[in-house]
This record gives sequence, structure tokens and C-alpha cells, in this order.
Amino acid sequence: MSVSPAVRLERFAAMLRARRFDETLIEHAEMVVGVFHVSIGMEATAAALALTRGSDDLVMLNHRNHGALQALGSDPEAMFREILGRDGGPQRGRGGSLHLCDPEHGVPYTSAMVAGGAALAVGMALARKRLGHQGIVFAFFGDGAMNEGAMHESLNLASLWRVPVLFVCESNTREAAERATATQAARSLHALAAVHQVAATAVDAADAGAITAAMGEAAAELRAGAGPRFLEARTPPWSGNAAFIPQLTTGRLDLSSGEDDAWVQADPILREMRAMTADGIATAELLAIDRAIDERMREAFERAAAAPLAPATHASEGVWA
Amino acid sequence: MSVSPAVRLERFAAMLRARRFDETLIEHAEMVVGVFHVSIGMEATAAALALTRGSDDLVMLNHRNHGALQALGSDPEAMFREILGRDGGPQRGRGGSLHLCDPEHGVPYTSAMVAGGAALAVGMALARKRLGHQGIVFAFFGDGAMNEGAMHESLNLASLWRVPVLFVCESNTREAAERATATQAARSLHALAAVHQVAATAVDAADAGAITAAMGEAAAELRAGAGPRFLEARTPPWSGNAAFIPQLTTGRLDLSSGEDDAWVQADPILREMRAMTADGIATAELLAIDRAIDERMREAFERAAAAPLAPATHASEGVWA
Amino acid sequence: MIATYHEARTRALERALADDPELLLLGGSLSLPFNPDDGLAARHPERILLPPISEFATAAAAVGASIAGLRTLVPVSTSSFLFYGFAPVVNEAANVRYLSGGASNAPVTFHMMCGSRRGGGAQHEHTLQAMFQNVPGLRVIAPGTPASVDGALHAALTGEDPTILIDHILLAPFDGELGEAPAAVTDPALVRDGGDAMLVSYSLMLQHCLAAAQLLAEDGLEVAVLEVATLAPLAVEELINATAGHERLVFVDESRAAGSPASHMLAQVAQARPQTHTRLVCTLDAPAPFATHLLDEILPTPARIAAATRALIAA
Amino acid sequence: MIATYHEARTRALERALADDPELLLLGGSLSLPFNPDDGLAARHPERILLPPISEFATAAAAVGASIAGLRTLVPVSTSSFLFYGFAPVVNEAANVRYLSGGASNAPVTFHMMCGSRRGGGAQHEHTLQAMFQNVPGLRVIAPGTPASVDGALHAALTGEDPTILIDHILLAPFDGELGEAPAAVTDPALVRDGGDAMLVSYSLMLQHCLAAAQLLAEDGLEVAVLEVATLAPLAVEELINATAGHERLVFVDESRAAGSPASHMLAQVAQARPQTHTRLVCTLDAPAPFATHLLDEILPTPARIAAATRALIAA
Ligand SMILES: Cc1ncc(C[n+]2csc(CCOP(=O)(O)OP(=O)(O)O)c2C)c(N)n1
Ligand SMILES: Cc1ncc(C[n+]2csc(CCOP(=O)(O)OP(=O)(O)O)c2C)c(N)n1
Ligand SMILES: [Mg+2]
Ligand SMILES: [Mg+2]
Repeated sequence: MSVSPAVRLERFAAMLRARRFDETLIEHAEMVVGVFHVSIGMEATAAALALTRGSDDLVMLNHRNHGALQALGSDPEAMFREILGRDGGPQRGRGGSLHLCDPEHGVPYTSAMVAGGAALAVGMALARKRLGHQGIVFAFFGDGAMNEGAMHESLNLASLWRVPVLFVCESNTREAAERATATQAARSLHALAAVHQVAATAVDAADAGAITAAMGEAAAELRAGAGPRFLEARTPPWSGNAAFIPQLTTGRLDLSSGEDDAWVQADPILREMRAMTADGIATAELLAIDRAIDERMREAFERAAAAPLAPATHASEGVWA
Repeated sequence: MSVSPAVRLERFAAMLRARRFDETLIEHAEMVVGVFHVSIGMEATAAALALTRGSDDLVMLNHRNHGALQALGSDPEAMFREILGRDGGPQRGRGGSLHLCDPEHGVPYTSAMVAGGAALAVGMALARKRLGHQGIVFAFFGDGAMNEGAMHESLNLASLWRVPVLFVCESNTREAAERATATQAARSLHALAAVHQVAATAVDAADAGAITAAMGEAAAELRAGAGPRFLEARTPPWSGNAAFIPQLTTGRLDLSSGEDDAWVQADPILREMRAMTADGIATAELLAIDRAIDERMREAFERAAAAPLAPATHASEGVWA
Repeated sequence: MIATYHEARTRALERALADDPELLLLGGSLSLPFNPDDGLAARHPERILLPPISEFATAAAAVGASIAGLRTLVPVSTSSFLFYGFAPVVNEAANVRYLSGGASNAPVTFHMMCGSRRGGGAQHEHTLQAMFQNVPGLRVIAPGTPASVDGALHAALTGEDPTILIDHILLAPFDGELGEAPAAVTDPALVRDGGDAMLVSYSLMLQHCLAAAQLLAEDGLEVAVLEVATLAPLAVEELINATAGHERLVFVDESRAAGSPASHMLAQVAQARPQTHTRLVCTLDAPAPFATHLLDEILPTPARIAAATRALIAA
Repeated sequence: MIATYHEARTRALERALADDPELLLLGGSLSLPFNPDDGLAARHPERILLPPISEFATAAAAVGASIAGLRTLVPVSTSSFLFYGFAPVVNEAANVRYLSGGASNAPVTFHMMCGSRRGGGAQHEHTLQAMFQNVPGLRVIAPGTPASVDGALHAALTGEDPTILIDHILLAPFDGELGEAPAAVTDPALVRDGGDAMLVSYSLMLQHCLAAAQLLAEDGLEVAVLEVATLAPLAVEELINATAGHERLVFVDESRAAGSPASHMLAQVAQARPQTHTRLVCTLDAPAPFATHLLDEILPTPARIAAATRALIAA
């Protein structure tokens, strides 16, 4: 099932919000204390989430959360304020990049512990089911999380309880010989979910159409009352997708790039751009969308950087009710 | 590969040591403080361990450790002394039933945490491999341990490192509809090991011949340098195989039992007895072995019960080196 | 009325289940296997979900459910099992309100049996309150009387903080006054008065302090006993005021001394009021031995508490 | 010679790898990613095994290996990751010698970065020493100088106890005297003398105490600084003797006060010597905020330590 042209432009804009937010941040990395993680290469998955999420759905992210939040529509200025420790940051300067969340867009809390958020997601889905509330729960985590026993326990619980969780494993690592990854003896990551009788498939997450369709189908099954689902979202590994990004070259995307290096071929945004133009959408229209978004990110960053620091009282308020 | 008549009698004696030890304890349950767990129904697995273990091999057991230790040849009086808090208990009255161990028979320490010992076993096997020492490591644990993420992490580690661990899952639970157990969504317990590329099979652990052959083969492969192996030892669930045994009726085995109830049919000892007599071994010979072992257990218990309490100094000595 | 601790605990849980028709128990009974059955599993099977032996996922699911509006109570049973599920409690639940900037919170309760059940051995008789008190955001309550367990359960199951309810298997038979309405947790609470010294404690050791006070009374010594049920956040001012009348204070704790709630309480009082003569009576520095005659070598007993108090008064 | 803490740490580990050709590192570097590379991974790749992100199985494997004769050092990096592998450390390693009746032991070392690295936030800046000190059988060492990290690594990697090495990312650049031979851990150790008061601390806070002593010296106040590197088992007698000359003691700790090593030390001294005037300077009761200007609101700083000391002297 492919999407309408309007929705496709929406998806493209969501991907660009994710990318331009991170690039803007990388360009000012020296202003950020501590580490941050960017979502470059994961924009198609983020955009698919934005198209699939219903207003009653919850989303658990992880340390690499910028892209999904931008795709979902979180305010970039508020996020920059949080990352810069400025007043008006949604976490009051307590969380920074690692813990960005946005309840209005379905993200009530973000854990930076590997597998931490996915394990919480099972309980959120249990709540939805027992309270008879609408909505499913998306659990985003990386391939590394599959190393954690916590993921196995959580997959087993979700399967036993048949709660509406869509596990989305953003795998940005290369496969090793005979096994899923260098640290996973299993042949594939989705096999590790399937053994718990959680329906699991792998999808090319650099293909916006494929990941949108796969996530949409899985979500529809969950809404129809099926048990949990697992998507192995195979994401092109971008050299910068490591922690400690401050040392990183920007990798700023040039939409008009004619180059032909591996990354340009793999980049989900450029792939979708090529596909859209091949499908007859005018390049100028796409460049205009990009310029507007890029402009918005730069302005958001400037306003955030000019804002006062978060008030000192935020440090120790409200630890206990 | 079936065993010689002499070895078969040895195996039968090992099974009886395991059974008679527990029955003797159950008959004096009121003298035991705290809980204990008996190995009734698991004697064939225990005896297979005794026949398979080489002098350089290590064994990690769990809370249900009596049977394996008796089969391996541990001194019943010493074990009773430990369980009764008497002087001369190998753990100095600190461990009791839950933590019985016996380094001389390859059991350096016993954890009572579910999956605790199996996780340690992987490191012991890593030590064997890196130090170039002979010997493999047996990790005994129950079906419930497969609920723990720790088991998945340990199976993955053992598989990645190709260390010589033989995982023996003593499954004494009934299968649930469509799944391995009431608490495991997977179709089988050995599938949970196989997904980590650990060669895994299930075997009827009430069939002394079958479990001896399966364990022997797996151990031989490990000694030949193969990666880890996993045996799902399907054990007949005996009603008494729960904690809090003190409330339990003894279930003392009557070797000459002609009855035909389900347990008599399932009992690994009676099964082997029937098979041996069918193979022409004289019942009288088997009864004589049993009488001697039963006698030995009763005497061991009496001597232990008559011994003085462990000295008070054992309480807080040697906590730090 | 007079009720046992076990009766008060059962009544409080029954009341909570009635008051909050959504409250979920993720795990079996609060009392079994080592206390009399509270009958809740039989009366409210639909309120109970029995998880696999997966402490991490179970704890995390409870925290997640509470974030999503389903208040959950996790009967951990033996506290040390939660070492397998430590991260969701100390590094997720405790941080939800703080890290979400106040947008979310996790009103989840973990109930666990701490201290020695006698015969459980080194891996089953921990006092996790010592560790949990150090985690900002966790409310840690360790009641020692029927009235305080009533208040503790009410506070935990109606409050907004992730709460650790420190219980003790050996408290079940102790009886005391119990009002009709849910009691409020008042910290600290004077349980017995006396002018020669004051004993400060919580959970089972509070009962041992009362027994020690009896022993001392037989020698003509009148000692007060103060209960501090809420270990975190500790009501420091109130503790300092409640102990103000006494020059001799004995802090009693089943935890090992290093990092114990008692040594923290002692430190707070000593800092505020030098010249106070204090004693710490804790479990000696060893794991819990299985044999009970060895266990009694390391645990604080009424006799040991009384002896320390006599020595302090004599000093 | 004069060396930085980072140099001393690297030298001590190099020495240990040379002295014990079997010693295995189960995990990457002791210093990366937040400190300069110690180059060990490059120089001794065969001594390092990089595990998956499986803290439980990794910790358990290290404990098991040490029981089976392979001494193992686990570089945990950020201490809170070990909450996922807590059970094998606190409920296995700590009990091996005790529960085996002395037949076995687990000479394993867990090295971790505790306290605030600044910008790590609430889930990455814990002080696990507060919890580990409460576990009998674990040796907990938290060095604060080049000489003491040298001694701490030597003690951990040649000793017979499961050892927790509490390190701090911000200690790397501090320098001090370093002898040729491996230093012995001497607890406590007087690092600076002075008669107006004594500051007692460990790890990074020891350096903050020395900085505070400088600030106070500028006001003409001479304060002593005492390092207590071994937090468990705490050398109680020695601590009481080493502080005996002082009526004014300030205990400084990056842990939250409840359950902190500092409050335990204060309690031990107060119990032994009432009349001592004491202050506790700890991190305030909040998780670590991400923004560093907020972090400085809750952490003990040299200025805050100096202010508390002035107030104590003035009182
Ligand atoms: C329990 C835990 N262990 C270790 C870490 C440190 N850590 C942060 S990100 C990361 C890598 C995670 O890899 P993956 O899940 O694939 O996510 P990616 O960064 O590749 O998107 C690690 C090990 C952590 N945050 N939590
Ligand atoms: C980590 C942990 N959680 C819970 C327990 C409590 N417990 C003791 S035995 C047991 C059942 C274990 O079942 P299984 O592994 O199948 O062993 P079995 O008793 O059936 O032989 C449980 C849950 C424990 N000892 N450790
Ligand atoms: Mg990854
Ligand atoms: Mg079982």
C-alpha cells in the first residue's frame, strides 16, 4: 500500500526535520555539554512513525531520540533549549539530549538505558489493555538492546500477555559472518523475537516506502487486537552514528548532490528524493520544503541559544511528590 | 551407546543414593529450619552427570542440588550435618540445603538464585579455555531459569566465545498449550537456546539410558572442542518437587511396588528397575544395593543429628580475606 | 481495635483494592509463602497477574504501567530477587518525574520482605532499605506496627511517588491498636515513653526495641521507643525535634551498619546536637548464615539492644 | 616522582598485566571514553575480551572465571550500567567464600566511574559506593590521589576479595607524588595537616577538600585533610584514632547523604567521641541534572565545603 502524493510530501518533510535538526546541532556541537546522539540515517523510520502513530498511541524512544521527536512534530526550539540547558526546555534542563520527551506527541518519558524504554513499553501496553483504552505502544531501541536479557524477558511478557506493543529495532550495525551482529550469535535479530512467538520481520529502513508500509501493517494488526509485533528496521550505518558526536564532521546533506559515494546512495532522504523526482515530483518543490525547514531549524537554534539559562530552582524541585 | 552391566549397576546405585538421601531428609523434615528442595524424579539426570563428569570438570547446581551431589558421591553425613547446622557441615552451617557444594566433586559453589549458577558457569568455562586447562563445565538449572534474561545473555556469551559449557535444563513442569510452559511463550525450551546457535536437544530424563547417552554425547563433543551444548532434560514432575517440602508426605519409594499409578510408571528409578530386571538382572541384587544405600543414609542422618552444633565463630569469620 | 500486623496489612490491601478498582498486583500474595495466606488471590483473582520469573521485565512493566495510568503493586516477596530487576526501580521509576520535567510520574509500589526470615541464608535475607534510601525520588517506608503498616500501604497506594514498602516476615503476629480509617504515616512516632534513654528504629527491630524496653524496665530503667517508618525522604527536622529531650540515643537497625538508615539518622542527630550520647546496634558485618544459632550471633536481639542501652546509660 | 592520576592508573594497570600474565579484562579501557586513552587496548589486545551489552552475563562470567582461577577485571565504565548486572556482584561474588565454607573465593575486580562526569544526567552519574559499602564481603576502594589509585589497583588485582574500584572521570588530571614500588593502601591517610578543623573524604571529593583547604588558608584557617580510600571494610578504629586530635570534623561525599559512606563515618566517630562537632557535606537529594549550572546547585564544591567548614569553626 503506497501513500498519496500529499502524504508523501508530509513524510519527506518529516525526514528533513529530523535531518536538519541534527545537522544544525552538530554545527554548534561546541555549545553542548556532554554527549549527544544524532539520528542520521534513521529518518525514514522516524517519518514512518509519524505517519503511523495515532493520537492515543504512546512511543518509547532511547538515547537516539532527536529524529523521531522531530518527525513526530516536537518543537525544535524547545528541544534545542533543553539540549543547551536554557529556560523553557521541556525537561527543565534536567534531561538534555539523552532524555528528550514530549507527552503531547505521545512520548511521556525517555530512558537512555539500553533496553530501558522498551521494557517500560510492555507495561504501558498492559495498561492500555487492562484499562480498555485505545492506542498501541511503539518501542524504539537499537540492535545493541538485543544483547540485553531485559529484551528477551520483555518479548516473552508481551507475547504471553498479548499486549499491543510494536517493537521497532533500529539496527544500524553491519552483519557479521554467520550471525546477526558482532555481538549476537543468533542468525538474525528478528529471529530472537520470533522464538518468543512474536511475529517478526526485517525491513529496509532506508526505503521510506517499505518501512512506512511495514510499520503501518504491523500497527493495523495490533489495533485489530493481534499480539505484539517486531520490526527489524535495517538502517544504513552512518559513520557519525556513534556517541561522542562532538568530534564529528557535519555530514550536512546536499539535496542537489550528484555525487555517487556509498553514503549518498544509501542515504534514506536522498533515496526518497530520487524516487520522488523519478515519480515526477518537481525538484524545486522538494528544495523549497527543505529550505523552509532548514531555515526553521536555524532560527529555532538561534532563539534557543539566546534564551536565559534554566532557573537554579529546577535542580532539586519535585524530586518527591 | 548403552553402558556395561557394571556401569549400569553403578548408575542404579547413584540414582538410589539421590532418592534415599531425600527420603531420609523428608522423614525428619521437622528437624530442618527453613526450606529445602528435593530431587525426586531427577535421579536419572543426576546419575548421568555422575557417569559423564571427568575429574577436571566443574558443575554448577542450583537450589535443588541434593540429588546431583549424592550421585556425584558427596558424603551424605556431611550434607546432613550442613542441613542440620551441625559442626562438620561443608559450608560451616552458613549455607544449608540451598547452597550445598563440594569442590572435591567439582562443585565449587552453589547459588540458589534462579539462573545464578548457570551464568557463573560461562565464566568458569571461559577460564578453562583461556588457561588451557582440561575440563568442561556442567550448568544445571530448571525450566524456570529460562524465564530469566540472564539465561539468554549467558547462552549468547557462551555461543560467541565457544566455551565448553553443557547447559542442562531440568524441566519438571508440564507443557502448556502451544507453548513450552505456562510462563514461556516459546514453543520449546531448547528452541530458546538454539536461537543463540547453541546446539540444543530435548531428552526424556526419566529414561536413564537416554539421558546418559545424550549427556555423554554432548560432553564428548565439548571435549572435542565444540561450542556449548544445551540439553532439555524432560523430568517427570513429582508433586513434591516444590519448595516448602516440610508439608510433604514422604513418597518413599517401594522398589517392590507392583502398583500401577502414574507416578510408579513415571518414576525413573522404577523404570530403570523394570528395565534391568527385564534385561535379566536379578531383583534380589538390586534390592540388596538399595538396602545397603538406605541403611547408609539412615546411619549418616543419625550421626549427623547427634553431632554438636556448628561453632558460633562460623557466623562472622572470613567475610573478607 | 486490636489487630495483628498481618490482619492490618490484609485489611489495608483489601481497602486499596476496593478504593481503586484498577489497582493491579503484578505477582502473587503480599504474605505467602512465609506468612498466613491473606486470601486475596482467592477473593480477587482478576486483580492479580502472575509474571514469569523475570524480575527485570516485571519491574519495568510495573513502572511502565504506572506511567500509563495503571497503578501497580509488585509483590516481590524476597527482596533480593529484585537485584535482578534493580535498574527499572532505581534508575527508571525514581527518575520519571524529574527527567520528564514533571510531565509524567510513576506511582508504582514494590513490596518486599527484608531482613532475616531465619533459615533463608545469605542470598535471601537482605535489607534493601539501606540501598534504596540512597536513591532520590524513591519513597521508602518500613512499618513496624499494625497501625503503621496500615498507613504505609495507604500512603504507597494513593501517593504519587514510586514507593518501596519494606516489610518483614516476622512481623505478622505482632498486635497493636488499629483505627477504622486509614492511618496517616506520622514520622517519627513515639511508641513508648521513658526518660533514661530513647531507642530509635523501624520494621521488626522496632518490636525488638519494645521487647528490650521491657527487659530494661525489669531493671528499673525507663526507655522511650521512637518509630521512624519513612526512611526516605527522611524527616530530618522532625527526627531532631523528637529526640531532643534525650541525651542518650540508641539507633537500632537490622541492616549492616555501613550505609544503614540508622547510621544516617545517628549522623543527622549528632551533627545537629553534639554532646548527644549515641549507640548504633546493627547486624554484624557478615552475610546471613543459614543455621539460626549462627544467625543469632550477628542479628540485633532484644538482649543485645538492652545490653547496649545499659552500657550507654552507665557510660 | 610527580605523576597525574591518569598516569598512575595506567602504570598500575600495566604493572598488573605484566605481573599476572593471565589477568583478563572483560571490557574495554579503564579510561575511555571520557579520559585520555591509556593505550592498553592497543598494547595488549589479547588481554581484552569485549562483551556484548549484557551487563548481567558479563559480571557473572567475570565472577565465575575468578572462581575457576582466572582473575578478571571488569571495566564497567559508567557505574549505573552495573544496575543491570547487580545480582552477580552483590549476591554471588560477595558470598562465594562465605557460602562455600572458605573452599572457594572470587578475586574479581569491578572498576567503574562514579559521580558526576558533568552532562551525563540522572541515569549516568551515580555513586554506587553508597550501596556497595553495605554488602559484606565486597571490598570497596575509592582512591583520590595518584598514590592511592596506584595502591588501590595493586590491592584489587593481587587481593583475594571481590573488589569494587570506585573511580572518577574528573580525577585524571590531578597530580601528586608517586613512588616506584606499588603503594600500599593506608587507611586513613593524612594528606594535609592543620589544626582548625579536619576534612574527611575520598575520590574526587578529596581533591575538592584540598581546594577548600586552600580557600580557607587564604582566610588564615589551617584545616587538615584525611583520605579514607577503603570504604568497606571501613577501618573504624583507625578512623577514630586519626581524627582524635580534632574537635571539628567535616565529612565530604559526592553521594546523597542518606546511606552515604560519609554519614557512616560521621556516625562511627560521633558514637565513639560525643562532643565532636561534625558537619556532613553531600550532594543534595536530587538526581544529577544534565545542565551543569544546575548540577553545581547540588554538588559539593570547594566553595561549599569551605563555607560549611567556616560555619563549623565559627559555631
Ligand atoms: C544498560 C546500559 N548499558 C550500556 C549503556 C551505554 N550505551 C549507550 S548507547 C550504547 C550503544 C547502544 O547501541 P544500540 O542499541 O545499537 O543503539 P545505537 O546507538 O546504535 O543507535 C551503549 C552501550 C547504556 N546506556 N545502558
Ligand atoms: C532470581 C530469583 N528469583 C526468584 C527466586 C525464587 N525461586 C526459588 S526456586 C524458584 C522456582 C524455580 O523453578 P525452576 O527453575 O523450574 O526450578 P525447580 O524448582 O522447578 O527445580 C523460584 C522462583 C530465586 N531463588 N531467584
Ligand atoms: Mg546500533
Ligand atoms: Mg521447574
